[in-house]
Amino acid sequence: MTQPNYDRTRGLALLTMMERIRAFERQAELAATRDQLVLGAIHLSIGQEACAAGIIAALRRDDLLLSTHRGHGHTLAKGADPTAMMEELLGRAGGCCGGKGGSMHIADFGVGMLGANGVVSANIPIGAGAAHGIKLLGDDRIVVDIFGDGAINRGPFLEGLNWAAVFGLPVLFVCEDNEWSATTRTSDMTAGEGAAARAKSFGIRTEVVDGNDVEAVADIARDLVAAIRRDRQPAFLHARTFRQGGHTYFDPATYRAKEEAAARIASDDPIARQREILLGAGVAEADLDRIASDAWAEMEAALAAAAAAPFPEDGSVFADVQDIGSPELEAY
Amino acid sequence: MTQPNYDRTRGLALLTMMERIRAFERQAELAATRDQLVLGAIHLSIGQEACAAGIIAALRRDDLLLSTHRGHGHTLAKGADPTAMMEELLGRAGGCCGGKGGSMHIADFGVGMLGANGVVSANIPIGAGAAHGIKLLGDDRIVVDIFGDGAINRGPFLEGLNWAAVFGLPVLFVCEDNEWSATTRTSDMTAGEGAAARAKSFGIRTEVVDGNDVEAVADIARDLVAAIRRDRQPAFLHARTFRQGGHTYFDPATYRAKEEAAARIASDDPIARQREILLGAGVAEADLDRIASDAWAEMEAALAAAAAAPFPEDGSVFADVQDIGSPELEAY
Amino acid sequence: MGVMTYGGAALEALRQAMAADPTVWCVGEDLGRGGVFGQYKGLREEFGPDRVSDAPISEAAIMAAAFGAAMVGTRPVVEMRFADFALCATDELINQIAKARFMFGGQSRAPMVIRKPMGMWRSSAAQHSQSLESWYAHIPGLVVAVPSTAQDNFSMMKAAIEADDPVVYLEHKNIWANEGEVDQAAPYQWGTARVRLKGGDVTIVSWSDCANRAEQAGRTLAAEGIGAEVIDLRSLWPWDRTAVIESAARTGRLLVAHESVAVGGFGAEVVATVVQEADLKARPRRIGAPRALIPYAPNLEDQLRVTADMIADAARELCA
Amino acid sequence: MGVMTYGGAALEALRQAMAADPTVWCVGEDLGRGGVFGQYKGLREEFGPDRVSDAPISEAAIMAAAFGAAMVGTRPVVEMRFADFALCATDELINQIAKARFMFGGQSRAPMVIRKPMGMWRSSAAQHSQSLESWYAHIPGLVVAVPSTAQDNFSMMKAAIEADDPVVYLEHKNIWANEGEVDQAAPYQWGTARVRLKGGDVTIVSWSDCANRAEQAGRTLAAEGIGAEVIDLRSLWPWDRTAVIESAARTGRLLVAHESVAVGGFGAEVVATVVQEADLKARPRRIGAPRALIPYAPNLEDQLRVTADMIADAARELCA
Ligand SMILES: Cc1ncc(C[n+]2csc(CCOP(=O)(O)OP(=O)(O)O)c2C)c(N)n1
Ligand SMILES: Cc1ncc(C[n+]2csc(CCOP(=O)(O)OP(=O)(O)O)c2C)c(N)n1
Ligand SMILES: [Mg+2]
Ligand SMILES: [Mg+2]
Repeated sequence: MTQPNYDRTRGLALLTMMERIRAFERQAELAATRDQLVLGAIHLSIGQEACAAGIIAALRRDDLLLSTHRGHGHTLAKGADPTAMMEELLGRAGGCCGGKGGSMHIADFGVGMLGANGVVSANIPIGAGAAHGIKLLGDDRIVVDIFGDGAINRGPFLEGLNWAAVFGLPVLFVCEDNEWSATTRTSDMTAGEGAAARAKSFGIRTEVVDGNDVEAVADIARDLVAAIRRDRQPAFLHARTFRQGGHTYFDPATYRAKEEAAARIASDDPIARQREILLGAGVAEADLDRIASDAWAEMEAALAAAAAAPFPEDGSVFADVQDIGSPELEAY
Repeated sequence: MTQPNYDRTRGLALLTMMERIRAFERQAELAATRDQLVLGAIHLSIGQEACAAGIIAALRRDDLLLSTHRGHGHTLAKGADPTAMMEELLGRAGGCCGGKGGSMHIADFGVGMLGANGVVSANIPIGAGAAHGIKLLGDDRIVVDIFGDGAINRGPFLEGLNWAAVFGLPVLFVCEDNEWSATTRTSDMTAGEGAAARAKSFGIRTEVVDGNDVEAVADIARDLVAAIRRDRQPAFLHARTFRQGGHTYFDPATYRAKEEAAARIASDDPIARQREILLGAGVAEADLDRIASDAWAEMEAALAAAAAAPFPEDGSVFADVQDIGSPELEAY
Repeated sequence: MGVMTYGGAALEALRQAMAADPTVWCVGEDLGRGGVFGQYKGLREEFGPDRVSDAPISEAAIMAAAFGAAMVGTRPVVEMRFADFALCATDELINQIAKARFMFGGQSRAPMVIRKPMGMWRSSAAQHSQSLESWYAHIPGLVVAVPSTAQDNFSMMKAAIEADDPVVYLEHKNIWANEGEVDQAAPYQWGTARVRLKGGDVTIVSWSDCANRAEQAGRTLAAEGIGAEVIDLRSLWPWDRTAVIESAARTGRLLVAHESVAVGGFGAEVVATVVQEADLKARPRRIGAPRALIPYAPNLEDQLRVTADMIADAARELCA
Repeated sequence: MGVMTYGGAALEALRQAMAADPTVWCVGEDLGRGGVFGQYKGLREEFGPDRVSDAPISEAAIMAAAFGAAMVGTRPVVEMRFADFALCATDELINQIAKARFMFGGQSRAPMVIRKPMGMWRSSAAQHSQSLESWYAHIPGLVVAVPSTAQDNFSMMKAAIEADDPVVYLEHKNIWANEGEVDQAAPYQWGTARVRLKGGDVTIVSWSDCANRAEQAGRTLAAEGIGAEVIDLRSLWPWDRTAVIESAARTGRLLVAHESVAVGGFGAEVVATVVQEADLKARPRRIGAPRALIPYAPNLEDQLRVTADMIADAARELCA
């Protein structure tokens, strides 16, 4: 039962982005497990695609985004090229960071994606600072600053939110709450009512959303982004979702009952839910399947291209360290 | 107009402690300005004596206390010897830290005072940790952890409060809010409703008190300390007070209108207020004056003794660095 | 005696210490499930959740709270997960823990073991690969342990837990699975090096995993007739100045090798100390990483690695 | 030309840079009232509160927010108040700012000046006195400035603001009021030392306030007929290896003096580099603080001070 004025075009676009993210993640997983082409840790966002797709749909291309170790989906949604992303995961020269960052530091400044971060919570005040820079420069961009539920227990959460509110900065903080902090249930280590209650204590406008309902995420994100762009004040979104897999691709998640995840996947998968909505709105199943298969083909091609791509030149390890002072000292 | 069952003995004890603290601070100031015997910075708690006196009156001697750079009053209230404290300010061998810490690191473990701290906010999670230790050891002591209003903008505030609540630790956090962060009005740099609102967001029992009403502070502290000792859960007290002087003894506080401080001192001095209460309860003015003059004489003697005391032995600079590995290397 | 892994040896030492002393406890993220590298496996089952405590993702609070608990008489073992994340708790370690005993005039102690797994490990990139042992060696109040073998990770962990000083305990992430004989009764004395190989031609000083590569280089050199004395410092504060100076004075040639950045690395301290105390036949050499950041791509990562071959080459040059 | 104080020179350089480039701004606690040491005096009046921004007591956020603002094209000057408090922002400086450009493959820059007043100053005790310049010299991605004179605090501040790299800018708290002639047009090139005195008998290398003491020692020695070449490094990364090696090779004697702890100090790097490149007539010497914590009592504080007399004595011994 969809609303009468349901926007099918948007609904399909949101599904498409989620399918692309999931396909990217599955291909990344294959690259790691089947192909053994990824040495470092990768953190997949399977089950959390609605946050990336819904929130970033509300942004302009020149708006800015910061993310975490689990940042593939956000980066793709912001407009990064999946082949360059996959090359980055495989440590290739054509990777969006030249193969130097890998999964945990994926970034594409060309589309406003200012980087994933390997240090939990660190991007929160950095994102506030990007918004501070925008304020000083006087333009009308905004920043979206995404982090996990575990990140609200580190100091930068407090310092970053306080900063944004004190200086009146155009930043949307998003807590993408997948219930887990690596192998620990976040609720066991979090006092009080969590992200939203803490955000409110800074006097910041705060909303909570079903983060697996991509339409709801897109709606609230649109409102918040519009308000931020207009009022130049921060806002906070607590999006509740669920991490379907392990913490890293090689984590079998034996610490939680298999049934728990299975039940959540069966009842609350954001892609399945959006497919239902679109079917209800009269979209043909075949069209939906085609979106999935196109996404799969796209990401399969991205992986194939990345696997065939060259590694960086050895000497590039000395590039982009700094301008002043040579990183390479012959003496050693 | 005092209540019929007003406890005069307690009222006098609270006044006495406040007078002793003020006299100590004034003598410390003289030591610095008149006598030029204090080289380092000292931060006086003049005007804030009710917090120290009222809160610490609720503690047992074996309870623990942590404080900040503005910690003389707390240390004295916990039972430290004023001569040893004054010697510490003057860097003498008999100082409570052997002359090695000075004003900002004043400590007397013998009376449960685990140290002032030169890093704003740092004592918050350390105090939670002391309570964590008590929990592991299984005894019934509690910890009081005092910090300023400026400290709520650093990460350790969040991390320490979350920690105490998650682990269920017997600690009373006290934000002694004197409205100033050095030369900056704290309200200008603090988002939202401040200390109490933030504390509540961790699900911690939180009370607000007129921190210049020593009886009110003592009452609420007694309740909170009893609850903590019984329930082994943290609590939070936001005590509103006012810094009558500059940030350090050499800060003339030219950044605020002289009238502002003068008006507050005239209308809201904790010692004057407590004298009014005691006069209302029928205590003779001469008795109150004697408390003040005794305190003054005590602290004058403390300063005189400290000024005559010897400096530490030079070699003591190598003591208490660590057991393993000599701090003194002849080679250099 | 018995064979243990490097990781397993420290686990066993910790287990024994916890069994013997009820004030020893561990705290860090995910410890209840054994820790990210299995360093705490089985301890929660044996000692319960209070003594093998999970923690919020709050490195600063983990460090500070453990310190507070140490001040009241417990003996915490603190897990920082990756040495890099320990930087989130720098004020706590440097301004608080290292200084407390001194600045409070001896009134407090901080008997803590602060575990910071360090070093390069399979494309972990710039934020998960650092080796900053020279930082800690520079800080008064801290003991710095850099074990390289299963034996030492047993004996040094035991000694670290027994110590009344804060010990920065740097295990290398790349060698958890390395196996070795462990004599649980073997004594360990802080600041004593282990001579991995004896030799009369050149002194090679190293520590942490690089000491394993130095030993390998030494064996290669021995086969060529070059006698390398390979010294594994094991701890950087205190460090075995006597053994190193004596050996370098005897061989007349000194090479120091470490994985961390050469500029400002502890290798400089070793060289500077030796040349102040002994005359050498050849100019001393250091090998360390260039002053570059640690990249993700495996081939780039290899550009920064100090290998056994590099050590052997430098030693050959020194002896030529 | 004109006489300026050490503190005033940096203030004037900053003022000129702010007047010339609207993207330059400052942020830190209490800056609106001029900063704790008056380093920002008058700037708020001239440039307004957005460009001379107060901050909450949140060193981590000051560092991180300035970094975020740098990534989008502004040029922040970050005030940490005391170098010790900067440790509250270590992850931000080391894991984020120093690494961002590299780990993002050159996509970002962090043109920042990070001011950390350091050093011993009138009984400031253990948490307000540290000198950790060797830490920063060890970190790829960072430039490290240690100016010692009004002239250099002018020219180097100017260069630091113009640099596209993050510059850790370490002013010494004890010499804000020192006066000196400043030629505002004098060029400054990173990694070039200043020869404070020329001499042929011994090379004395130093930096920060200790360079002033080294110069004083050099003058005393000159009066005794000992020619000390006193080299003030001015920056530790990059540092002027060429000047130091050339001088030490010429005099054959090397002494390095710094206020910070000798063990693991940058003096070790200087000595180790020189002995790798040059043959000396005498064993090189380092002077630095013992590996002890900084106390409050003035007489104890003096026990850790490196003085001109100590430098002169060591030089005499070297030349004996
Ligand atoms: C400061 C810091 N501490 C620990 C880690 C190790 N770590 C990586 S991801 C993670 C869990 C993060 O949980 P959350 O913030 O909820 O993000 P999620 O992984 O669920 O997306 C941890 C503890 C880290 N990267 N940084
Ligand atoms: C981490 C840190 N940053 C800055 C300082 C410098 N500083 C000392 S006291 C102070 C103001 C603290 O304000 P508040 O917490 O309200 O305590 P109060 O001085 O008012 O007692 C500042 C900024 C410090 N000591 N530690
Ligand atoms: Mg999570
Ligand atoms: Mg205050």
